[in-house]
Amino acid sequence: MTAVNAQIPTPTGPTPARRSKNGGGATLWAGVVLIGLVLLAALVSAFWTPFDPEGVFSDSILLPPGAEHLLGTDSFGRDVFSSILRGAQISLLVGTVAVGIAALLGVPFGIVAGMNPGRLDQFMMRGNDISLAFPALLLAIIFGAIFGAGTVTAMVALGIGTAPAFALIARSGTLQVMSREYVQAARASGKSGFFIGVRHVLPNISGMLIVQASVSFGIAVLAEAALSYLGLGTPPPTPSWGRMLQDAQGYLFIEPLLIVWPGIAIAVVVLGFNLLGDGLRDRFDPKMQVNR
Amino acid sequence: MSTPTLSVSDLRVGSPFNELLHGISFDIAAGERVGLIGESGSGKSLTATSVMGLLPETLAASGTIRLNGVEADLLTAGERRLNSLRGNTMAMVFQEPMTALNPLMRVGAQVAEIMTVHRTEKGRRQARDRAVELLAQVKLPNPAEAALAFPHQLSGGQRQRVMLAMAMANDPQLLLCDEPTTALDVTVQAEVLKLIGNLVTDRGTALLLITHDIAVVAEVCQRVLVMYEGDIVEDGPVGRVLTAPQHPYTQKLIAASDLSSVDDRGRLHTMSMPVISTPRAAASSPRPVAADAAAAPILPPHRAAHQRLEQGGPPVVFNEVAGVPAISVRDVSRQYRRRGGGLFAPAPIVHGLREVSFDVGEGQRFGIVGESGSGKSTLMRILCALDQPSAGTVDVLGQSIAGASERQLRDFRSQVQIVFQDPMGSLDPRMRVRDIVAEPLRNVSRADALARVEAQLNAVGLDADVMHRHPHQFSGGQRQRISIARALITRPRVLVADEAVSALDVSVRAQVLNLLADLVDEYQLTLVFVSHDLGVIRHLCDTVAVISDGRIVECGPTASVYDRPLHPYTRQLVSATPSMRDLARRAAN
Amino acid sequence: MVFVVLRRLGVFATTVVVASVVTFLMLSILPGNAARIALGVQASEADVAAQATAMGLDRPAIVRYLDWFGHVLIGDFGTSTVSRQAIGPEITDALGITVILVLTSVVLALLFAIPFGILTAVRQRKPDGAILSGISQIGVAVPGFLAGMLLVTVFAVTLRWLPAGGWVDPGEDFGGFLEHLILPAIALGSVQGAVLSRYVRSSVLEVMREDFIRTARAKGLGAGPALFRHGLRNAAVPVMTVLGLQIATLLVGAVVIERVFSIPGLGSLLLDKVALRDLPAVQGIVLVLVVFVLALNFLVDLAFTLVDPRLRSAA
Amino acid sequence: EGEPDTALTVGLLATPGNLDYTTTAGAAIPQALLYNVYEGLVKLDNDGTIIPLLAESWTVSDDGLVYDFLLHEGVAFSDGSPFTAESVKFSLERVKDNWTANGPAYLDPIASIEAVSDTEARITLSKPSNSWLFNMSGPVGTMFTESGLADLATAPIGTGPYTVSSFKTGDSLVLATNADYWGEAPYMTDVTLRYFTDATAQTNALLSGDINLISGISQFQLVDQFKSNTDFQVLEGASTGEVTLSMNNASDAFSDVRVRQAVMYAIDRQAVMDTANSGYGLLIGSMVPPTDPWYDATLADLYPYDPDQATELLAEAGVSDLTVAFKIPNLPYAVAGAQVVKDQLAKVGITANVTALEFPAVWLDEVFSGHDYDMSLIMHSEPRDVTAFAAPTYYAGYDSPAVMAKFAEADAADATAYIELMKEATTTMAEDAAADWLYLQPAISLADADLLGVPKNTPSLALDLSTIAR
Ligand SMILES: Nc1ncnc2c1ncn2[C@@H]1O[C@H](COP(=O)(O)OP(=O)(O)OP(=O)(O)O)[C@@H](O)[C@H]1O
Ligand SMILES: Nc1ncnc2c1ncn2[C@@H]1O[C@H](COP(=O)(O)OP(=O)(O)OP(=O)(O)O)[C@@H](O)[C@H]1O
Ligand SMILES: [Mg+2]
Ligand SMILES: [Mg+2]
Repeated sequence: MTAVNAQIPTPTGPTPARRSKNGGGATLWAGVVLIGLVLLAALVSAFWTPFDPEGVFSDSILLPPGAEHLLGTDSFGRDVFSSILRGAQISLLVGTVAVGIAALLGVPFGIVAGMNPGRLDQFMMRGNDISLAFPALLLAIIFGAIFGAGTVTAMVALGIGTAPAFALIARSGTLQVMSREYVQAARASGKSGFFIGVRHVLPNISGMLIVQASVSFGIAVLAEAALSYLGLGTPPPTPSWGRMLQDAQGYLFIEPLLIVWPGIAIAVVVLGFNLLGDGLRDRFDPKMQVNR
Repeated sequence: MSTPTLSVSDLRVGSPFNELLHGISFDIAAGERVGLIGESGSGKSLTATSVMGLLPETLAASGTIRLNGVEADLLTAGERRLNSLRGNTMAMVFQEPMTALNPLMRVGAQVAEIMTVHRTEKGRRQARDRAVELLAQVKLPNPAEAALAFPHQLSGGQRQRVMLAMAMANDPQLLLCDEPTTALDVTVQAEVLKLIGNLVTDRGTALLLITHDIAVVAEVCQRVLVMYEGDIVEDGPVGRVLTAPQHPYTQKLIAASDLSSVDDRGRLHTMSMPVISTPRAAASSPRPVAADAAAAPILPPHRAAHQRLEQGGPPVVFNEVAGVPAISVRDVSRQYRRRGGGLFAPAPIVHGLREVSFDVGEGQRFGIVGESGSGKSTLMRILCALDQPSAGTVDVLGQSIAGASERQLRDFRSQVQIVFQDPMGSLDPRMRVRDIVAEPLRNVSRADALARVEAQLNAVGLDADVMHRHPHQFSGGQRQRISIARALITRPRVLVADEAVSALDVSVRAQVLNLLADLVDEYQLTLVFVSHDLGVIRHLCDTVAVISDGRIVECGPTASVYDRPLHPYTRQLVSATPSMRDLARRAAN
Repeated sequence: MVFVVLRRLGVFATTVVVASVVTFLMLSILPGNAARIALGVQASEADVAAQATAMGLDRPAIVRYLDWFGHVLIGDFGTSTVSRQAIGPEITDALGITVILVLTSVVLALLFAIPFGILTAVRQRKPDGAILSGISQIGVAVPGFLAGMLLVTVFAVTLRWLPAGGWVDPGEDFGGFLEHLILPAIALGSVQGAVLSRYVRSSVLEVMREDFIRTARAKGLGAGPALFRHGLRNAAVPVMTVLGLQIATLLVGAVVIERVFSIPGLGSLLLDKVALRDLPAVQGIVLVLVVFVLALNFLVDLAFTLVDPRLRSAA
Repeated sequence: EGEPDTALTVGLLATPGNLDYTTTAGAAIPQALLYNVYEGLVKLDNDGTIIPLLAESWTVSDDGLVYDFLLHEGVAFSDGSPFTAESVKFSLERVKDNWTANGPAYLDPIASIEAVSDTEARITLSKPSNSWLFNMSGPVGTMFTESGLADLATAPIGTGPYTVSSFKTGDSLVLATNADYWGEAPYMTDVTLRYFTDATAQTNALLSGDINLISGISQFQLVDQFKSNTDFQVLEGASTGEVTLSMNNASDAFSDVRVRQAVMYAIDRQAVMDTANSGYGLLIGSMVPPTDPWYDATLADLYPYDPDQATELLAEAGVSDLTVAFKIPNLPYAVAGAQVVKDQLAKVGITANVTALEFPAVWLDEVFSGHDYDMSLIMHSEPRDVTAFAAPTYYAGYDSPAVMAKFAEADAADATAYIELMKEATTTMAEDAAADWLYLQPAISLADADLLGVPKNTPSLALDLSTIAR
């Protein structure tokens, strides 16, 4: 199993100097614009939506798109546009928290392993192998049964499930940084392992971590949608795009547009983060790849 | 005069942002061996790739490139036409033997491919047989076996021979070599160069040899082109250019290359041309450290005996110093267990060092020279307590450091500092210069630290205003100055340098060497200088140890070792590093 | 040599044991009472308690673990508290279905991703390359179950060309098997294909920058032949890693598609068994999944060694 | 078109975990096996009337204690063993000790069973019971043979028209005709019950021709597309599933009847049904479906939608800012209904904190067994489950000795008094607002247009396949 981990495609030079001048420009900006849109929707919906996305309006059920309801209404009479806006919050929340947990768990783990070659590294990587064998969806199913399904459970499961990937990336980056002479210089100056980890390793692997984070973000959003489909995601009435898709499924022949809007919303946010990831990758290091 | 094999006229290459080659023109006659020298970034590789038609897509070329017997202009010829010429009428050998071969394909097949592509051999079989023949011609031992090897199973020199075999397979009219030997050890380099020379002479091939090393040109070429910032500034026979360079750039280049010629202060000649654009400081030579710094270098406190290790003989303690030496190494061995080892095999054991014993006296300038993989860096890491020996003892400044804990080493850390080989690697790209230089300081207030950093940067010839910049905003020479500043800020007594100048251009190399020499004098440092380049060592060190395969095989006063090498390995090394004067003499013949 | 093989097997075995403990511990805190689920709402609390004892639910955790894992080691996954049948065959049946589905979809994905990824890499700077690359980006962004739903709507419900779901054993009726396989495999494969094509693309792009490709060009090989003869095998290495990981995550990840198409695969079985708190079955499924993934890693490892002589000769 | 098409594939939602309903609860196993594979002495017809099955006829003594069943002759189990009065004695006596699920207590009234002759069985009750014979039409009344008990979980042996030919849990159950069936052979000879987890997948399968019949669709928004499609028929009937907004009568929040009544007034049941159930269903107002003789249609209007009245009642009860833990099972109808209920409760100032608990595991644990909830929403699909609901130990916590007494009295009374007393008891429960019975889930079947005899109602747990033809 060692070789698998060692062979996870890894960046070759985590230095900003490798930054190409206009690398990833268009891609990067396309990603930023898409994510900006979603972020805007999330922010605006925190203060204002055209209609209450969580109420029930028995007198306006399943209206087609029109002047009043831009995207129509759903089976509870809820304004779909409002739900889409508010759903951005859940998407971003799930992505942020899941990626945050994954990074918080995985990155220090990977750095510590990478900085201590030999037994400790071997031991930690075996541990990582084991957690890698529990994919996020499996954890989500089990955690859902243990703690009850919901947004928090989904986020935690996705976070823990993604952590091993972060650990692998962080470790391989750390191995490279550790072979740099500036680390030797720091050691020769008597700097502690902690100092080297925080001051030298972390900043220098941050580029690839950011790329990984951005890709993982998209994956988390997709995974949340899948979990919602399985009934393990965000419970109603809080609008979540994944659940909107699942709900819309029953109305596919009555109101096919209902499935279109959340579908587009999910695609936009995932596309945004993937483009951002690609753009950042080109910018930080053209040779960089990230395991997904 | 007959038609030249290659005729380049008014070649311009531009990127969307700027022009990189400014209309260069030159011819190469059949059988002529031409060298192309110049600094890094001057456009040498672009010239060669233009000829091959392998410029990156983002660059555009204009002008004409003609090849004898080809009616089309290579710059405008179609891809199909070019494919039929590449590898057949013209061939190229690249710099990096490590990456230029497909790692997943046997080398014999890679050589045979060039013949099957151009159908110069009847069939696969014949191509394979011919490949083995070619491998024999480039003097690979066991060519039949070597043909079945994968690239990683060959050494760098061997791989470069494979590249050469490939290039020569179809008896090209024109051979382009882009820095074919820079990644190789001096001794290997000499062999490969000789091979190139012989192959082209035998077949009457026209050769364009790109290098930044004048010695290489002098070794192989008849004529030399000197490039400077996208222009050819000088074109003439090697002998003439070496002895009487016309263009000021060439003059400085040649002066700086000559490590044996020093000025009245015992310092190397440096280039005063604004070779490096950004820095002011780097362009000026280091400021004199003291009024009387020009006096003769400090006499070594101890004159080493000239000793060698006898084959199979008992271990020798080299350069033994009476009293308390600054560094005392006894019977140090270091073995590595290679990582991984694959699925079903134990990790192989590599010997980095084998029973090495020597002393370095206080104030001595001790050079260590040897080929790649001989154990130099291992030794250096052990001296700095960055690595522990598998066996043996190491005492530095009276303290035993083998097996010492980081706490016990606290004092040692500020007493012994290191300078590494440059290319970005030794400076954290994410940190500002002030933080980099201040890093070794401990228990010093921020204000104090900044003041000391400023002073130290001044001492290495950098202005204080560089403090807030990041390393990537500096040239190689400047970066090395920053490394040196960092090493000296704790006022160490011992300075260890690992290949501190081998990544630098000749011009900058001279500056940095001068700076090091000055500072060693000023701070009265004990210097351990590791290099694969005997010339550099000879200039800087009073004593030199030659290391081969993990063992010191010879050690003694530099001049003595250089003039009367005792060990055959040293002899090989010395002869592979000719002085400028030798070169000029040889080229003139 | 033998020693090393043993050592590696030892590591593998230890990993499996640790994974089994993790699995057991995680599942032992599942809330819910299997006995109550079995007996339903009409049964009294006393009946439920008696049933729990009969099911062995009230033994100490360590005893339950040792009993379970001890039997697993001799190939006995125990008896389902729900179906009353041996769990082993239930798992292997479902695993077989999922593996067929996943492998088919991966093959489809590769059939699409390899040419597509290469094309988008080679045409990177051309407009068509950018458009194709955009398509694959969008493909990555579409949830798999949405693709499945749309496929069903078009090909099963509207056109009635193919069944909307279900599963037929290949041994029973091969034609029917293929009919039932095709839509879910496409649904699962299309998204994976889009993902893989991104990896193929970046891998090929990377390889195209390699020095040895330049060497090949200098030999007189055109850009295409140089890439095909020298690049692709090198590009395959990172793609294989991703593939291994993908197959691993798909074993569970396929559950969503299994649900859309009502396929009784391993993921579906897991969801059903979790819902019914059929602990022996759930433990067995999770352990099988985990071991399968670990073994897959091992195989990918081995595959690397075969593809890459550098690793081979290190051995 | 030569051969008549006698193959039928039915799409169902809940999969049986095994085939033994003597020890495994849930409606899935009886749905598949009862009346098809297994038979009892009596059965419920589609209108909810008790009719003879294995018993040709029966007589009841005047005191209502002795039942004499005359059994059909020449009946055999599918393993060949004969069905006789001994089988009746064996099967019913087995219930008390060996059944753990599906209500073994239903047979508690039996005092003794006697095989008078091969075709005559006499059952003596310890007290008269009206519900007993009804219950005999359900699973507990099933006739077994001793030789067929070997593998109840996978190989059921009964006297019914079908036998199980293969069973893959989570996927399908295939039935073949019982060649030696004593009665009229069913029209459909190859029946496959296919199990889905998702209603959409189920309707897609019907639309694409994979299946021929969906019995008991669970998501009613999927129904309309079939109404306009001439290839299919939509059959609407009554079920026994009362969708119940249960209030924990024993909790602080709802121990006051006025608060419960306030909830009754606060909820617009029609709106709940329209929104959460696409308008399908029947407003019932009590726990009685129209297929029960004591159904009272007027109860549906007992608590008209009147938020003002609700607010008033709450004020009267001195309750303000009421916050309740609304723990629902994570089932689609409950999740949908709870949103509407929550919204409507909010309008009278009651805050309902909705948590969807995993069903069955966690819901059973927390709400059903643990009584740890204020409010829930679940469908009670068992037939005639109102008496169970009234038990003080039941999760509803409704404690009315008067109602319990009335139920007991009804069970022992004669047929007419039985109905009257049942009506009284259930009316009291409605008045006490023991729970808010929101509506009766409709039994909607979707079928190929050419299918005949598809059972419309589901008065029992069984899905009787024997009447279906083409
Ligand atoms: N693809 C490219 N796009 C833009 N600029 C380039 C490209 N390739 C090379 N250059 C620039 O062209 C100039 C000449 O590069 P070239 O590689 O020919 O230098 P060189 O003389 O071979 O240097 P070295 O000795 O380091 O190999 C440099 O300034 C380099 O930065
Ligand atoms: N960390 C390590 N693990 C395994 N082997 C090592 C390690 N470091 C060095 N070696 C091996 O030890 C030997 C000596 O290496 P060392 O780096 O000291 O050589 P060097 O003389 O500095 O070479 P170079 O001039 O290339 O820097 C080499 O064979 C090398 O491969
Ligand atoms: Mg170059
Ligand atoms: Mg070295």
